[in-house]
Amino acid sequence: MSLGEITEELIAKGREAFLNEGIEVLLGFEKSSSGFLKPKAFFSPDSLKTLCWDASASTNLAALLPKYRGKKIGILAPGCVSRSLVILINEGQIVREKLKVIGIPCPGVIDRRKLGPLKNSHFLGSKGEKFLLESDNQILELPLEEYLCDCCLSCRYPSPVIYDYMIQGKSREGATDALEGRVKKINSLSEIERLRYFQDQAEKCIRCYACRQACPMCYCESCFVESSEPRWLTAAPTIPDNLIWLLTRTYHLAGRCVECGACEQACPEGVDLMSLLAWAKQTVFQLFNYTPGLEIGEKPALGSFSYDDPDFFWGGGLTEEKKCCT
Amino acid sequence: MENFEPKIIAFLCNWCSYAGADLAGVSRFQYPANVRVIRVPCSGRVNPLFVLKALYEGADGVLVSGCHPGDCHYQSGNYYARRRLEVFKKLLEFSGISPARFKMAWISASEGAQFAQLIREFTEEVKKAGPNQEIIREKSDLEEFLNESR
Amino acid sequence: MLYLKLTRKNFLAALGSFSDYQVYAPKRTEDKVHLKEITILELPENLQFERCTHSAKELFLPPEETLFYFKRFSSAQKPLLDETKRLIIGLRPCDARALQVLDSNFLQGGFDDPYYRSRRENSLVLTIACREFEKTCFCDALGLGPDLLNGADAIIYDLGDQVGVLAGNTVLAQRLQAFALETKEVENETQVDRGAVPSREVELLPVKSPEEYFPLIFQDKLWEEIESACLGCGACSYLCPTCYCFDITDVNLGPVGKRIRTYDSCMFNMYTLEASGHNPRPTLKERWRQRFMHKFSYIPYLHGLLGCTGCGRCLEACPSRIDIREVVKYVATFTG
Amino acid sequence: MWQPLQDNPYLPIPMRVEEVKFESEDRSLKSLWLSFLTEGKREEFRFRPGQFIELSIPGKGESPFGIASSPEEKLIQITVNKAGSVTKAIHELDKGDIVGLRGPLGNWYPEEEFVGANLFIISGGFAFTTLASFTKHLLREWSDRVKNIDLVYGARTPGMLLYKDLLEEWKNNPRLNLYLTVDREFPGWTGLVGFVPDIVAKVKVDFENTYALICGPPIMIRLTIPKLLEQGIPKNKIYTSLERRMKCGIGKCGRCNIGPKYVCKDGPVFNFAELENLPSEY
Repeated sequence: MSLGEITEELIAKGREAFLNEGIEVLLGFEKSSSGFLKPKAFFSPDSLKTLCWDASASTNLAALLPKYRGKKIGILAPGCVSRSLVILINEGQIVREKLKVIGIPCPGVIDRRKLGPLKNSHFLGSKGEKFLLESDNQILELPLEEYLCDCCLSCRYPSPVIYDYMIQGKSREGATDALEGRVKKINSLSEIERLRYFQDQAEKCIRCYACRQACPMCYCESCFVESSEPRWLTAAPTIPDNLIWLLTRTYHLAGRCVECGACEQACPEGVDLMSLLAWAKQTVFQLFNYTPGLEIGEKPALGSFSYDDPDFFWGGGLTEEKKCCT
Repeated sequence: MENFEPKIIAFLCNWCSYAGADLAGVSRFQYPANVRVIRVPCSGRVNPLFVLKALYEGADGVLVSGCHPGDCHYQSGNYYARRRLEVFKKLLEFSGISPARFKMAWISASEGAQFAQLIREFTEEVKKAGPNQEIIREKSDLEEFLNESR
Repeated sequence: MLYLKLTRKNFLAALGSFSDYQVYAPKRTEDKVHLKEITILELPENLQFERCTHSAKELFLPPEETLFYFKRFSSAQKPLLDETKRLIIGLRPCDARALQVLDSNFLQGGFDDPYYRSRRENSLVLTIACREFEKTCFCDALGLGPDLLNGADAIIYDLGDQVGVLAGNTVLAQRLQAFALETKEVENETQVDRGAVPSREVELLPVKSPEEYFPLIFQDKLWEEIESACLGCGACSYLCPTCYCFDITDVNLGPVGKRIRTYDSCMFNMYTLEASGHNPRPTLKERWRQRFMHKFSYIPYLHGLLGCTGCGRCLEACPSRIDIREVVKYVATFTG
Repeated sequence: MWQPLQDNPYLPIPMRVEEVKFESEDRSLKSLWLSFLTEGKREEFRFRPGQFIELSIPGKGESPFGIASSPEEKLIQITVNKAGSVTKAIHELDKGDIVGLRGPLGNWYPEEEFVGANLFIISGGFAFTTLASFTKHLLREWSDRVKNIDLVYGARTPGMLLYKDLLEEWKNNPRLNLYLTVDREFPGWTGLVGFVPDIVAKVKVDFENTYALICGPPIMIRLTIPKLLEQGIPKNKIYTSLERRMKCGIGKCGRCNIGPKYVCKDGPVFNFAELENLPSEY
């Protein structure tokens, strides 16, 4: 299916959601001035003219849901967004009935970081396995696969897990271990090298909280970083402060992160956020055999327990030798 | 380094581990004096931020101890703690913070001897790991001012 | 203003006489360009510098600044002014323009900010006229130019073997004069040899007068429409060269502590949230109105200069790819 | 227009807490009386009713408070509602404690404008602080320069009324018509009963050439304004004092602006003709 056809179908489904299902707002994308897609809330069926979707849609639209709390909402959802929605439903943030999901089979989205200096050029659209950029009056045809986010390369659920409408098309196949590779690489470092690596990441961070705002799971009305009683860390972006931010963020997202990669795309400073999150995902899976966002009704991994969870506590069930999972 | 006496913060649950520590004292079991105890209602109450904050403020090691599985005063608090702190401990390891700095344990109210043993072991481990330089806050300017203003 | 022509060699030699200054210049590390302390000898012969990823405000309003140290429960306190002499070279005219906006906030309006003043007065800012436009910058569309002196002490023009220096700062001019081939007193940039100034066909942005924007305050639909893409992060404000809003907090160590100021952003919920729970700017609608109006209406209204310099950093940083130029255009055509 | 107390407007002046007192029955409101540690500072500290200070608890932070004492009093009085971390720390203060003060900050009730006019002072709850300062000042220094003075002050319960001694004194002051009101009947309460806006509509006041000064919860202000407009008081003769989250207090940190006005230095006192043209961010 061509992009033009997808756009037509999207608009048709969006109209249907407005007219037949009575949604009050549709969360979708439109072209930004640079041709890359930007998120947009559509408030009427007539406004849908600019609605579109392509491989430059790097925002997880579920992050915009809290803005429209209480409203009946339509939302475009590739696999990762649909999984975010499942978690938000499970955590009581939204009600399934007030949600109309337009599912999109996802071929993956382009990584701003991999574009390097090209990220400021003009995005003309995708064309099969390639996408087009205009830079210095030249049109570049680049292979999509080389520029996809690591998250998309490693994605095992590119098709929506919940939806009310489904757009025809094919999802990306053949998940690689791009993300796992990043974790592996860090794991192969020595302890001090790992520390240096994350301190370097912390040094880049300016604490603009773009990662937090871009994340659908970070819906707390007030975040621990802003608490004044107690004050967990100072407002100054020093390395230890930023490290606390990065680690606690990772911990709060362990067993909840769907690896959409929106935080990494949002970060203006190029902090390696996904290595931490991918590590958390792997760890939660290894310890508790849990993958977040696949089933409505499920409890979050760290919001539940099992009597036979592995026990590494001093004086506990497992001895050193039995520590099989590490 | 030879004379390094680590600062250790221990979050002990009110119902078992705190009583266990108390028993260790009453029974006159010897253990190093490096531990400062903070009593918490339950090991499930321990937010990993407590651990990070303790390290950030200058602790060299942090211990969390609660009732053995099955013995929680609140039925299941320690089961939650077991899951969460396990992930958190591994996160510290992954990020390059010495794993010796964070320990989790089960100590019942009757395990005074075990508590003393645990503290001896943990203190030794933290000593080996050396002073916390991983995630401690920068405070040399404040220390300088503190000395000046004395 | 004084305009001087120097050979490159002499120019660098002249800079060498600022030996009591710390020298800062843009330096690339990996994919970022930051202002770093260097020695005069490290300056590139061709005086070409990349545009800084972060804006120059970092040296004047640092991300963390200690206002004073205090002893708790006592009256003892010790203020701290940064009086380091800095020679900052390689900034762009838009950076210098931003300094004028910061000046208007920190050095005008009834109160003086001693911390900012100290940093500003102890710094010499030498900008380089841009040789080409960046992909995202648009100073020309705001009626500004890539060859203007703005708030810099001097701007350097590339004249091949020579450099042209337009100096607004008399002390600096005097120092350079001894090394100059020729010197003349001028009124403005148009009277001097500026080398190859980049130019392009550009449509001026429809920026209105400050007062014309006022009635739009009450157009809720306009701001709702604009904010719909916004995630509410602070990337634009933190990277903006003219966003100066700050937070003041205390950091303690036992009986002593320090009061620090750090960046803050009007896009955050906490920014205006009161202890009672009341928030006068409860949603992104009000926050966007504030951000836009502050830059394009309130600052021009109060200080007579636009709050946007056209540096384009927010365009690059915005996770939602909001283009402030598009917002300006949208606001201009909004009819309710 | 503003005279900073010293070269560095961020540095608080040390103050000693001379007296503390709970003002309300629920102990949520506490008054502090402060004196200057440094000789001669009180004389330099010249303020007018309506201005505010930033009270600094080193280690906790700063918060803005309207000055409740009148300029003629030696001690500086503020009344603090326990709401956040700084106000909580202020409530814990006792006689002899050292705190910091920055100010006086902001503008004031434009008393020169009121010469020869009637004054109608309206307040509710703990927003009475700067109006109490103004009224004290008025009775002491200005009473021969204005005509009638009417004051309506209300609270939820009799126990929540601020400055009970002062109110008692004013009851017997012939220069002032005092109308105290509480939301509903209470045993032993002999004053008026009803919400402030209703009392404002009922009291017999000469609305000819009258200025209204009104401070209170937003809902009270919203309901009272129409009653004043009905009586023919123009918007530019109705003054109020606004509150916003503040940090620097000197118009630098950015957060307290309402349109091009900063509450901290162009305010906190505004009239409703001014506010009409500003976004309703308060």
